[in-house]
Amino acid sequence: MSKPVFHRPKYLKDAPFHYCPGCGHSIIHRLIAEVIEELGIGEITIGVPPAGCAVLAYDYFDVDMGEAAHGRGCAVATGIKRILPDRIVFSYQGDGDIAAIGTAETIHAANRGENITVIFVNNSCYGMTGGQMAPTTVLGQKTTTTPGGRTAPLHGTPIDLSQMIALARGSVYIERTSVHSVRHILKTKKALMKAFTAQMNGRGFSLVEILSPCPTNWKLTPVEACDHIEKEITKTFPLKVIKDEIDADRQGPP
Amino acid sequence: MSKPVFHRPKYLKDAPFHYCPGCGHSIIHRLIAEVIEELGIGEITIGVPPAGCAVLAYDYFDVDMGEAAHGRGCAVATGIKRILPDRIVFSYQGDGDIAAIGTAETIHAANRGENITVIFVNNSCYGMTGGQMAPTTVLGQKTTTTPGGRTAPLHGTPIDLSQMIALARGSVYIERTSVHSVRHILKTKKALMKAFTAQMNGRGFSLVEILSPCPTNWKLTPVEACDHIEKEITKTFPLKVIKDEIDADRQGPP
Amino acid sequence: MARSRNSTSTRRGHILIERDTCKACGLCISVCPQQVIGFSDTLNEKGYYPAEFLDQVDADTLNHCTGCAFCAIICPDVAIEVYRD
Amino acid sequence: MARSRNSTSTRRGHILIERDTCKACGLCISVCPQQVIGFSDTLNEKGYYPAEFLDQVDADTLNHCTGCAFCAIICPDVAIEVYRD
Amino acid sequence: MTDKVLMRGTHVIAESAIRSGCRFYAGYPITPQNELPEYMAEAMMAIDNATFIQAESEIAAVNMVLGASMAGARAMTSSSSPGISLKQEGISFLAAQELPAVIVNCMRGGPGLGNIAPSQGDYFQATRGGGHGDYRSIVLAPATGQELADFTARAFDLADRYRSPVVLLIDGMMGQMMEPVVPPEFMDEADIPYRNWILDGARGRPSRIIKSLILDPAKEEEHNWKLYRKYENITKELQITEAYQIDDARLVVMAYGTAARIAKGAIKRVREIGLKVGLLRPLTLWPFPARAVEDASRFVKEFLVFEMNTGQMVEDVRLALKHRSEVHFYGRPGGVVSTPDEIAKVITSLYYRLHLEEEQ
Amino acid sequence: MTDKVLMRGTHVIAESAIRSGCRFYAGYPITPQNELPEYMAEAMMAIDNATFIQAESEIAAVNMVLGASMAGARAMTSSSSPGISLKQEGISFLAAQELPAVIVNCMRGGPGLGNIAPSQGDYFQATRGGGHGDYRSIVLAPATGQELADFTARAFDLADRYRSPVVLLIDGMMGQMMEPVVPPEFMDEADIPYRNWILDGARGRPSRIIKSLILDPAKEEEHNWKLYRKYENITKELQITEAYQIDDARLVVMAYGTAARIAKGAIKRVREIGLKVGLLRPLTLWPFPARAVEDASRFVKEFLVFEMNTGQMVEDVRLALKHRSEVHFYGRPGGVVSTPDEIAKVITSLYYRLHLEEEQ
Amino acid sequence: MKKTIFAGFGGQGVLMMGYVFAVAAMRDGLEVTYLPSYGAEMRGGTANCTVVVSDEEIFSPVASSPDYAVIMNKPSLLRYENLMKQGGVMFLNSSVIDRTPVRDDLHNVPIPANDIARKLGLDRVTNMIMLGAFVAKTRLTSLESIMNGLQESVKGKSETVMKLNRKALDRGADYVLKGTPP
Amino acid sequence: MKKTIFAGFGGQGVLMMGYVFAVAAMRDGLEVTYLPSYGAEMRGGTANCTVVVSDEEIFSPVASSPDYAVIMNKPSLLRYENLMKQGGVMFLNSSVIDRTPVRDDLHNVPIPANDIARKLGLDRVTNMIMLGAFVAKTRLTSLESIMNGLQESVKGKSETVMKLNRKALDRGADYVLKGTPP
Ligand SMILES: Cc1ncc(C[n+]2csc(CCOP(=O)(O)OP(=O)(O)O)c2C)c(N)n1
Ligand SMILES: Cc1ncc(C[n+]2csc(CCOP(=O)(O)OP(=O)(O)O)c2C)c(N)n1
Ligand code: SF4
Ligand code: SF4
Ligand code: SF4
Ligand code: SF4
Ligand code: SF4
Ligand code: SF4
Ligand SMILES: [Mg+2]
Ligand SMILES: [Mg+2]
Repeated sequence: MSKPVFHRPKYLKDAPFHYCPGCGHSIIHRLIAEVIEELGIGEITIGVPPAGCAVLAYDYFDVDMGEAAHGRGCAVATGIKRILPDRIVFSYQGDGDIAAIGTAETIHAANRGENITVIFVNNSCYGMTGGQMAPTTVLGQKTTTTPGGRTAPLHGTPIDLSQMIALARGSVYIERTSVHSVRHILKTKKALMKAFTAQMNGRGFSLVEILSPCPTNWKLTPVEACDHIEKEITKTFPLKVIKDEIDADRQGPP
Repeated sequence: MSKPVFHRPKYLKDAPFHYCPGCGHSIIHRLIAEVIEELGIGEITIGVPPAGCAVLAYDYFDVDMGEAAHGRGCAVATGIKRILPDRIVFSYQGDGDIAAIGTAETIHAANRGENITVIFVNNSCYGMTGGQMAPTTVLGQKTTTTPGGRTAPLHGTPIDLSQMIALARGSVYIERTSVHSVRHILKTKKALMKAFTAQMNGRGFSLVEILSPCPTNWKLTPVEACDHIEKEITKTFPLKVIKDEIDADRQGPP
Repeated sequence: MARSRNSTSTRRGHILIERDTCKACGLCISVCPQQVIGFSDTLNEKGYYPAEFLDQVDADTLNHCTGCAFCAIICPDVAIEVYRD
Repeated sequence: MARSRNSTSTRRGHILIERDTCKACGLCISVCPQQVIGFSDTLNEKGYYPAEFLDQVDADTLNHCTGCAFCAIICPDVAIEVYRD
Repeated sequence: MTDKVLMRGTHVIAESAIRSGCRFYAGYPITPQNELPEYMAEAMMAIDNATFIQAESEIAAVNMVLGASMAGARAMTSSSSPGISLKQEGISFLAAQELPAVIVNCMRGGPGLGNIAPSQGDYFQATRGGGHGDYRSIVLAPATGQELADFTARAFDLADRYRSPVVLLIDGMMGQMMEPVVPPEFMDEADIPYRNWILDGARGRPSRIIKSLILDPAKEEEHNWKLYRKYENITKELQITEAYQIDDARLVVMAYGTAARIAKGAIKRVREIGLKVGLLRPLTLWPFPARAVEDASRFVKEFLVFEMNTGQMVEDVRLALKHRSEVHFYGRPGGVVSTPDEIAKVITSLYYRLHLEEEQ
Repeated sequence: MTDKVLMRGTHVIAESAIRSGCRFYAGYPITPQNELPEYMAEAMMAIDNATFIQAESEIAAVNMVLGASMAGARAMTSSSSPGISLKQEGISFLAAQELPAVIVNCMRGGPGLGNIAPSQGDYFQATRGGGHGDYRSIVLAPATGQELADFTARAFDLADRYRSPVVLLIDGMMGQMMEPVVPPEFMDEADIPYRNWILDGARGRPSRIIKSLILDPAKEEEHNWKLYRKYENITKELQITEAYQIDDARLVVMAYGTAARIAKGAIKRVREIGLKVGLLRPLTLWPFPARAVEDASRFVKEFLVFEMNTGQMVEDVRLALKHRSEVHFYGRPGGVVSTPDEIAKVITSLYYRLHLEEEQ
Repeated sequence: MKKTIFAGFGGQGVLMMGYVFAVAAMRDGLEVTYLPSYGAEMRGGTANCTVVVSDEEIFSPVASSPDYAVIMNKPSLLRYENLMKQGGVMFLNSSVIDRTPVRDDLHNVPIPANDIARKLGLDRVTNMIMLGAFVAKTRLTSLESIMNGLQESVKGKSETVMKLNRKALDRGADYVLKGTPP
Repeated sequence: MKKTIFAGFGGQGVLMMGYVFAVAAMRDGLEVTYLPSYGAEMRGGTANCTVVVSDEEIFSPVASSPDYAVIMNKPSLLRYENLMKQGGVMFLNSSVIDRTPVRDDLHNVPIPANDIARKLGLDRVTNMIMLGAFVAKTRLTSLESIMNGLQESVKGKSETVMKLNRKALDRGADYVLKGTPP
């Protein structure tokens, strides 16, 4: 008798994704839904989708979802969480959303130690608007606003927001993972588990940065895009636990 | 015959400061004016004052000055500098201005490596608006919006923006100094010299964070305020060169 | 369970691919350690040539599905269900 | 140069304080190694009791100004000029 | 009488908000409204489940309020002119997502950094929507301490009733001035009407979405007309004015807020010398009380609009009057506060000019 | 003919800006105007001393433009509705500091996140000042590819002439559509008028200050009236309209931008069946061409305003008409683009209703 | 005034078809507007553009009741059939469209474009085959103008590629004019 | 309707004076407005507030032509003298104001408040001395009301402090009524 070992998670609505073939957003959505299911928090979770390719995230997650303006996910999540401290609140943000226009909101939510979880999908470009340079675009990468490839003198260098957020004393858990291979997908899920659990335990601000393929704007096939993450993007954005103070005593001054 | 060993610097207009007795802004103004004079850049310098107690800085500096909206000093300075790359452009910003509302503009100007100099006056409160908590307010400090003293769980912890900016790859020189004693004032001047010189040599983004007494809002005498910096504030904001890559080779990827 | 004639090992699992959900990204194919997934040669409803499980009960594949679920884990469109036999 | 009668060392410098610019913050007083600055006991134009140089040519101070300029360096209101004699 | 307290305008708003069930405040310092967040900082600390956040910016503040509102709280933010400009995107989102919220604008002189003196330069921004798209905010213009109290309470009710942002449009003087005030009753939180749309976790119900992205133009149009019908409804239901001595008036002054107080003083003076002048004061700026203006125009042929700006509400007066009466304008922008005497002079000279023949 | 090129609207603006001496562009991606920064990214790279910056936000972009303008550059930014809301504080500063700048708003359906379809929901914001304080921006509303070219060039001239922000108000369709265009001539940079107010270092002259903080209300008032007089001047000098078949018209349609194109198509159709209908199209939205409207009202008693929103410009038409003619409104908000046929039907039914007796 | 909608799948060269036609018409001295579909939200969806050519001012560039449609795949047929003007003509890529239109007031011109293209050895010229057929039948411009338009739009393309394109245009034209089998 | 302006240096308790007076008047059943100067830009500058009391609705809380002024230092005298209503009364802290007003249509009431306060052993009650004098002379409220107002505004002040304040009020009143020397 066959035993199902992989099924569609409960908190993903039965709707086909609008994402491009091979898009990392889809994988990340599924992982979040799995984590919500496994932690049993589907009925107390409120999500905040971004303006970005994942703008329609509320069409997929079967939990309460409230839309934020571009970049303001952390501010909106802060408002929700403060009113409903016993609910689980996450914001889902692209790299443009979080590391450009939302820089201040994100850093300060982390600094306040808001007890929320942020999923930061780094696909090193503005996917939704057609592939412009993001603050995270790696050097040399061609985008529609860096037609000759990003160069440091002309466009600045890729920003490592997660490291900055790690300096914010209210952040407790920050990890950078990727979804370009099975192994990394599993690691990402673990990181998400850890982040949501930290929130459930009232530890403070957690963030998982996830490197995510955007085959369309990278002009690569999905398989090539995954390869590109492995070989190129991780050079600029190495995968690692950036901060883990989940178990630290955080009562006194830092 | 008496030899003058200390005179009013050339690029300070002959106007009395409107600052409170013992305010650090005044000292910092003078130091900047001295540096401008000593570097001989008074006729090619353009300054950008903040919204903050130093909003009237243009009444004191005898160089071209263009006002920015609260927090946007680095964006305005970027615009000026890109048009006039051979001029010297500095922005002068309070801790609220730069580390709260201006977080994104500052980090991204640093990240782009804008060849400008930022003077970041950290008096651990919003001086101009009457002494509210700033992102830099130290734990325990009483302000009008932390009447019981700042506590981490309620108000978050003091933010160390300079450290974050040091992570931005386009920044070349970042130092935190203070003006609470003669020795530190002299060190601050050296730091300012270094920052402006870096700009003159086209090295990129430089920033000097200066701890500055605000006797009025700290409700201390000027002398006590200086003492308070020495004994308390420097615990949270230790004085040091945070980053010095002025002489680093910055052509290739970081 | 019937096994294909000339395979050396046995099939320990199998997968179901929702043909019309698949967007032919090829990631499942790239990660299947047994190389028992390929592209179909007919279009699906969306207009893609979807992935197709090759190790059907009566198929003639060299390797066999182990039910490792790698394919499902990486499938962006949650088009694959995996079963251990 | 005339020196005060019972001082042990000589005055090597002196300062001028712009009385009406001073805001009586007291910082110069706190940093003067020779303790030759004090507060005036009459109000200035602004309404402060400004700082005042005690080591005048004919004053009777224990220590003497060295012209070190500490006072001027810390004076927020640029109210002090320093001279080496 | 004895339960009156002498309170600063900003404090009146803060205290009244709390009594009206406001449990979330986020703001950013800006003169002349700093005492509002300061009061909240202290007061909210004493209340269970109440939140005060000094946000990192006005933008963060308005978006926190948006989040709190989604989660079912009565929520408020406040600022002054430049800070309110920064909130425009957020206000457009509040309107689009039909989220209740109260926004206080304690106007100062502008544009740009301007100054911190009382002004009415943001009338257009408040009433026409400084943000993008077809939307409106309800705009209330109290003019006394007691009205600040009452209208703050009312603002929360209106926000809930219409699921709409409500702007309390005051100026630096209203914010700083103290007057005797009876604060509103403490509201029983149970009396806040049940909201069947909030996001609090999909327990025992289908999951909910609050959003404003509507990609299909036909559906977005539908949403726009839905909002429009709501706005029409509000326009019908919520036009508030105060009329002062207009029954026999041959000239009606129109002014709101601080300007209206001054105008009233001026009218009192000119009445003393026999001039038949009245005041029609809008307390709702949007919806603009066009009905009352139209009614007045039946018997008054001359209107004088007095604003602390270069002429903004005067457009609404013109629109309401449909050219049935003459409209004159007197304005003092930039934070200048006229005196009743000054306005009395303006009124008198206008009055005599208009009615010369008859007065002789 | 042969020098015509088929160009996308956003590209036309970008290319025309460069030819008009624009040497600084800062912007942030937002649909439907992304091709404008993309074009700039490529084109500016090829020009000496030209800067393209993809800013970290719309706010940063407008403030960079403000800096570049202070430093003497012809500078531009562009965005679409929500992004333009975020720029309101900056625009108020530009106006207050009297700095020239060109701001393109490629409007989309809203409020809130809305959609990316063509819309005209930001008319109030553009013409009334979505920012704080008493200020105005010049607002231009081209409707064809060629006008995009011509008005972009003109926008820079006007910005310089009046030291004022100029808004090019278009919509997603105008931005995306390609039409044959003759781009403006390359401007000789020497022809840009000398500016004696810029900040470029006080060499051989007294140092300069550009600011908008004016703490003294009396002086701020003076500044406000100074701006006001400038606005009055602009209102006198800069009212641009296109009139189409209005000479014998008994009904005049008023519409701008894309709506005006559609209205024109509709009028052509109804003219074929003998209806005397004309079009009066404002090309300047602020200053609103009140004179032309008033002139038309001498002989036309019925106006139909058609906008891609729930009714905004219609207020300006009413104000200009001073109730001399009847004003009707037809609107389609939310990104719906009407067809000429649809508008022809609206016109026809209105026309017959109004002129029934005479037509019989 | 004639409105044509070109519609198909993302990678089928639909926008190029419309653009080349628009340039050609412009060079013929006609008024012309070209309006592409836009918006990143339509990930992996259809692409379409509307070209209006006219000898007088064009008011609406929008595809309300187009006179012609060049339809490259089935979803596009479903989407645009209903919009067509009465009596309009639809050019259908019959290689991939297995369904016939339901409206009986339209003229349908089926072209097995993919098959013809494959014969030419290059799938990528499918769009040029359709365009050739379209131009030959509608005579809104000439194949020469199209070639000029092509030259103008894809500067720097090799001689060989241009020749192949010309061939494709001709094949498309021949197919509809002479019924030359693929 | 009576307008009073209280003006002086930052630390002289000027705002307190006005506030206590306003509370007292309110408790007397009068209409009242209190408008402080505000704005952080006036660092180290003057402080002032305007109190209007009236038995009918108050229109403008602004100090246009005040009836009374309580002036604590010289800069304030310079600033407000010109604003005064004709025939107005100015209460001058003659301990620090060495100059006499120039306008001859005003009544001046000099009170050596600092001196009296120093006699009481507390510089900080200077303002209460001025307030006592002001109330005694203008009779806009009573000293009892002022005490109640004081109680209400500075809750939790010790008995001793309140007594000292009362004393200060009385001394001020006595000075202007009976000419009691400091
Ligand atoms: C205020 C504002 N500015 C700009 C936009 C346009 N916009 C939508 S999504 C987006 C960025 C998308 O990039 P990212 O956040 O990296 O998400 P991705 O699509 O790559 O997942 C932008 C700029 C907007 N909606 N609102
Ligand atoms: C958009 C905007 N928000 C708020 C303000 C009000 N404001 C002026 S200065 C300031 C902060 C002052 O603090 P800081 O930057 O630390 O400077 P300081 O006065 O302490 O030197 C604020 C909030 C403003 N002018 N503009
Ligand atoms: S554009 Fe990139 S990020 Fe967006 S859906 Fe497509 S692949 Fe994913
Ligand atoms: S308030 Fe503080 S920072 Fe401001 S002038 Fe006074 S002492 Fe200086
Ligand atoms: S379960 Fe494993 S072996 Fe089976 S098809 Fe999937 S990847 Fe291949
Ligand atoms: S991974 Fe999923 S979507 Fe991609 S080819 Fe395999 S089944 Fe299809
Ligand atoms: S120069 Fe030195 S010794 Fe002389 S007064 Fe100043 S601090 Fe004292
Ligand atoms: S440091 Fe300057 S301002 Fe301070 S007391 Fe001395 S002289 Fe006066
Ligand atoms: Mg991205
Ligand atoms: Mg500060």
